Amino acid sequence: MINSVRILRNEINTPTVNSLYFHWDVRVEPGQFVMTWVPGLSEIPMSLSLTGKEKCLTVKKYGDTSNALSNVKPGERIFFRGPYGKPFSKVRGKTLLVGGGSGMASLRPLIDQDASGVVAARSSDELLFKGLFPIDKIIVATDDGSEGIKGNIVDALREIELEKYEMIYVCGPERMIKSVVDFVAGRNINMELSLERNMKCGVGICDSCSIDGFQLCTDGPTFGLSTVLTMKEFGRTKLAESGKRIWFQ
Amino acid sequence: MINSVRILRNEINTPTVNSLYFHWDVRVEPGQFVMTWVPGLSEIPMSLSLTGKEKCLTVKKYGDTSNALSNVKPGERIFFRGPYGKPFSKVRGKTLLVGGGSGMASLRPLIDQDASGVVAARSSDELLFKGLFPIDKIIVATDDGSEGIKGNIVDALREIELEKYEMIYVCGPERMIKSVVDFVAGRNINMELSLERNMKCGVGICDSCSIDGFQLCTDGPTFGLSTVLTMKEFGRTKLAESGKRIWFQ
Amino acid sequence: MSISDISTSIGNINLSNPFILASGILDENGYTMKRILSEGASAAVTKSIGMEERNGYKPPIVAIDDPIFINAVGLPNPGILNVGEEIKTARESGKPVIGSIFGKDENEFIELAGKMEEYGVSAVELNLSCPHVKGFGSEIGGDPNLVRKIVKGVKGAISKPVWSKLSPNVTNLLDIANAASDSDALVLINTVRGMKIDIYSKKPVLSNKVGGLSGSSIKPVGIRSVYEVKSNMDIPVIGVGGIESGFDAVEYIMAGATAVQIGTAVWKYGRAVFSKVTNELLEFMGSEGYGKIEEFRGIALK
Amino acid sequence: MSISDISTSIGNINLSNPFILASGILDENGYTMKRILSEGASAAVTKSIGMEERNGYKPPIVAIDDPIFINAVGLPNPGILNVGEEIKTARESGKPVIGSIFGKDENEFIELAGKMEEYGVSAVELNLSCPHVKGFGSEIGGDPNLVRKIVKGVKGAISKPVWSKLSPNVTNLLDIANAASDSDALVLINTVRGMKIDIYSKKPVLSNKVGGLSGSSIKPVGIRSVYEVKSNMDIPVIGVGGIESGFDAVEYIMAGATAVQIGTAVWKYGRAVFSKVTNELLEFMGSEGYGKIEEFRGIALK
Ligand SMILES: Cc1cc2nc3c(=O)[nH]c(=O)nc-3n(C[C@H](O)[C@H](O)[C@H](O)COP(=O)(O)OP(=O)(O)OC[C@H]3O[C@@H](n4cnc5c(N)ncnc54)[C@H](O)[C@@H]3O)c2cc1C
Ligand SMILES: Cc1cc2nc3c(=O)[nH]c(=O)nc-3n(C[C@H](O)[C@H](O)[C@H](O)COP(=O)(O)OP(=O)(O)OC[C@H]3O[C@@H](n4cnc5c(N)ncnc54)[C@H](O)[C@@H]3O)c2cc1C
Ligand SMILES: Cc1cc2nc3c(=O)[nH]c(=O)nc-3n(C[C@H](O)[C@H](O)[C@H](O)COP(=O)(O)O)c2cc1C
Ligand SMILES: Cc1cc2nc3c(=O)[nH]c(=O)nc-3n(C[C@H](O)[C@H](O)[C@H](O)COP(=O)(O)O)c2cc1C
Ligand code: FES
Ligand code: FES
Repeated sequence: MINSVRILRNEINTPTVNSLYFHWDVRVEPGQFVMTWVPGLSEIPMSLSLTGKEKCLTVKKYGDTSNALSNVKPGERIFFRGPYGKPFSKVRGKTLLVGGGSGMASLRPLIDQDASGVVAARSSDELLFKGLFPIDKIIVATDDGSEGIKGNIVDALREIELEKYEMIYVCGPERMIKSVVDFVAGRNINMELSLERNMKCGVGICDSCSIDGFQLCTDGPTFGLSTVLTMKEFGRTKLAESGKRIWFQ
Repeated sequence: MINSVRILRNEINTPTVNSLYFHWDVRVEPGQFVMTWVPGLSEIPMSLSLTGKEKCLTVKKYGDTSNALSNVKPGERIFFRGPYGKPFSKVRGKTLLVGGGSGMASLRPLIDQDASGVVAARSSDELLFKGLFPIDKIIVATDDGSEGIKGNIVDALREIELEKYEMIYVCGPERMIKSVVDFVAGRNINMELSLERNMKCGVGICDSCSIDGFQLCTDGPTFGLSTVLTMKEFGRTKLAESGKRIWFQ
Repeated sequence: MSISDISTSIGNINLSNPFILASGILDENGYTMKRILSEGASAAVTKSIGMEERNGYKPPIVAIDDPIFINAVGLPNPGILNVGEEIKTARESGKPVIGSIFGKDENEFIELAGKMEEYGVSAVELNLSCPHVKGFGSEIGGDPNLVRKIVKGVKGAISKPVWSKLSPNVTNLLDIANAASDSDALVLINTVRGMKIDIYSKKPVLSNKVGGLSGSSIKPVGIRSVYEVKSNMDIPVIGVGGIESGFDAVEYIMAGATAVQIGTAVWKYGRAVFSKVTNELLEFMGSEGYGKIEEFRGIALK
Repeated sequence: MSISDISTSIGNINLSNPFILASGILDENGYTMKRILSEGASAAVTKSIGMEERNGYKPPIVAIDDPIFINAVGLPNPGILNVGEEIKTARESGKPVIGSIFGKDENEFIELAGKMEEYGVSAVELNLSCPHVKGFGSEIGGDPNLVRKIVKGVKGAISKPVWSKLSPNVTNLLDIANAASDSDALVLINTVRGMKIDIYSKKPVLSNKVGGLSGSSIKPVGIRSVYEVKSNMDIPVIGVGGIESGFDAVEYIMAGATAVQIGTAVWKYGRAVFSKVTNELLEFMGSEGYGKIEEFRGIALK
């Protein structure tokens, strides 16, 4: 079933990211996503960046579809199906949220008094949701050094004692996640990672999002670190839209 | 869905009537029926003659299908779908059960300490379930006078003060019911009648059981006396298997 | 907010709402049709009537496994000469009654249509889905030449509108629709050929073994058929297949349907389905701000 | 009670159970096929592969309204030259991999089949349901002459078994099945043409508008197709369409199927569907006292 709901407000978060707020009376857990249809264009996976009574999609403008979606005006409708996917595990205790690019969208519902954040972006004005953390609980990194640490997300993680967190949640493009996984491999830490791959069906039948025989859309998008460490395809190879195998450089 | 259950025992009630006992864990109310399929032959409506945990079909042998059904042996399966139809209303107080032919089958689940019975048949050995009533609560009538009143069901009803019953339940062939309705018309009594007509679908779409635009299989088979009194087709005309209109003589 | 107008018309036939009782469902007995028309259907199509009286198939005539619904009734009918009284009774409702007919060739269809016109039907619906002896396993409605002949023949013989009801069990629906393009309207679709086997009795459930799948399972086939025809031809289409709600009807109307028919949903909701779907249609039009059906008819074709 | 034997074989291909992964579902990536084979499928059919790399249609590629499931994936595939590695990975499971192919004519099918044979598939499955330009709106599988040519051509060109997968969207399935009778097995059925319109966006949901209906809605069509073919022809048939339980599989087997394929049910039950249906089949055979599948294969045909 396709849900069609009207947008309450459209908030500009960064020059390339908007958030669409709406009411949708369905139980959603942090880490889950919806397949969002922009009629006439395409259908793309979007995490829920709020999971309470008020829901939110936080959209980074990549191509036609995400651009059109980010332009939906209050009172207009968005169309989506879901929620889909395996949510992040809930834990008691201190947590660390590590987000790159639009990755902070799916981590946002996990922000609470026990959570610290690591937010990375190309430059200062693209840092997403950093203002939602208390100033003493956030580390930022920018490629161009315009704010925080000059460097990538791993450079930021080096500054932190990761072992002290009950759980570290990570979300971002596969390349970024790969660098995080390589960085922590062999250490004794609890980590869940939300992966990103092409998605077409969203319901575990088309194989376009698969990684090592797991479907990101149903077995994931969140996976435990130990599972990710067993994946031969992770960070190395995936299938293009056609199904042709391509290698990450 | 077709239920297939194994028969526990097959009881001979009269020379032409057998009862098949079985377990079927579904809630059924007195007056409801199932469409009983005899693979290779046909599918016929059968009332539940027990509606507790143990269920029962009481089958009069008319033609091939009912004959085959009445021959099912313990351990063999019967096939049916349902339960279908509107049950008899429940009342508190004295009740009278009036059954002709196989009609007593659907009335049997209503037999309790408040119930009296009027059972009619051609001759003594065809009187169905009369033994389930205490001897002082049963009136019988036989066409041939071999037991009880010599005459038909209306002859028996003449002997009774019908107004004293909280509800009178009647079941039998349309011709018999018509004579009962004509007999009580205009009097101030509570009566529900379970009608019989050809049935093919059992679920209110094929029109073969209809009477005055009501479907016997979904609006009935039980109807209140006042509704039956409004029916222009009742006791006068019905459609044959083909849909051709025929008149009762 | 003023209430929306849900009336529609197919040629010169005016309907108070778009919901017509489909052929074969509660339309054998004139009293039944009359009751359904009084309870909300805007018109009723009779059971398909042939030349001779037929008993149809022995029960089981339905194989049901919610939401799967398959029937093989076997065209029981009293024969054209015995159906006049039923139509007369149904017409006491004051609403249009459509006479459905089936035959083995052009000549039978013409004779049946003429009789239906005599009985005062508002239109004749040609049921082109009866078995066709040549090319066994398929239906008259799968042969474009036969369809063309039957439609032309009936159109030439009567003055009432002629609707052609087509089968989805064909390789190329557009070929058939084009062959039937002389019709005043096309009715899409009849049932999809299917079967149910009971694994405990190890037998096909229907006495005829093969039957027609109807109800919600075939709505996508019906929508596709209406859309395909309306994308390519300019002819009124009446949508049928799996309509259970006013919203389902909207889907058909957006695909280009002028009106719709309802059959199997009567099994789920009883005769009350007609007031249910009418309320749902009004609800949709109210909340979306539509005043008339024309405002969204065929809108998905653009 | 001893456990029943659920193995079966199609020609020289031995299967540990009758449940094969259908073409187009989780069979693009070799690692995925390998995992599903390790989790209970007895064989896997690859996504249909053509001559050139294709991206398929833009999303939405599925229109879902439980239990309605319609897809228009648009035959995305890496092209035959890029698929060898995936098949190699899948074959590491030790179970049979079947190569599905689609082409625009006989010559393409022959070339594709030859490549598949090189890659070591256990059989080649001809997907005859791709769009056919002549007679628009219909499929290659609707043209008996084309079907005959393709099947004969491929049979003459390779030594591995050839399975022909037929479309139910035809006027007369038996004509097509007869045209494909040189095949080592028939696979029945592919999806049924359908469409879904979203009434709030007023548009067909699928980017390709028309798609293929699959899942429980089409099981009656699949059963009917298998029964119809097995009543008339002596050829192994693999049943597919709406199988969600071991009991559904029994229905196909009683209609005459040698094995079955499962597609859409993966959506409802995930990859675990294969162990689920296997357990259900064993449960049925145990409770009904069957030791082997042959004891009830085709029993409903009698
Ligand atoms: C489970 C899941 C959850 C997601 N949640 C969100 C979310 O909450 N917010 C959000 O903004 N995005 C999210 N994404 C990513 C989002 O789906 C894509 O950004 C979207 O598909 C882009 O579609 P498009 O048609 O606009 O761009 P396209 O036309 O597909 O792409 C335009 C350009 O951007 C590049 N591009 C596309 N997507 C990405 C990406 N993810 N990372 C880097 N480059 C990219 C393409 O390679 C191309 O060069 C999620 C993805 C997944 C798998
Ligand atoms: C709602 C409902 C509940 C029913 N419950 C029961 C029940 O619990 N027990 C039961 O035995 N029957 C019951 N019947 C009647 C039963 O359905 C028929 O007896 C049955 O259809 C006969 O089928 P057949 O194929 O054996 O006989 P057929 O071959 O149809 O008929 C053989 C001969 O018997 C005659 N005949 C058939 N049915 C009747 C009848 N009901 N009355 C008089 N003559 C008849 C026929 O006209 C024919 O001459 C019920 C009917 C209805 C509508
Ligand atoms: C029990 C039954 C009997 C039918 N009989 C006829 C018929 O006689 N003539 C006809 O044209 N269509 C007949 N149909 C087909 C319906 O009119 C309709 O086209 C089909 O069922 C799809 O609509 P639905 O899903 O609303 O039922 C019959 C359908 C059913 C279920
Ligand atoms: C998403 C999807 C993609 C499919 N792709 C193909 C395909 O590439 N080749 C093919 O022969 N069949 C394809 N099919 C059809 C299936 O193999 C199968 O015949 C059909 O779905 C019916 O089986 P089911 O109900 O178990 O899914 C596809 C089906 C689905 C749902
Ligand atoms: S998106 Fe299709 S399997 Fe995950
Ligand atoms: S038996 Fe079909 S309507 Fe009652």
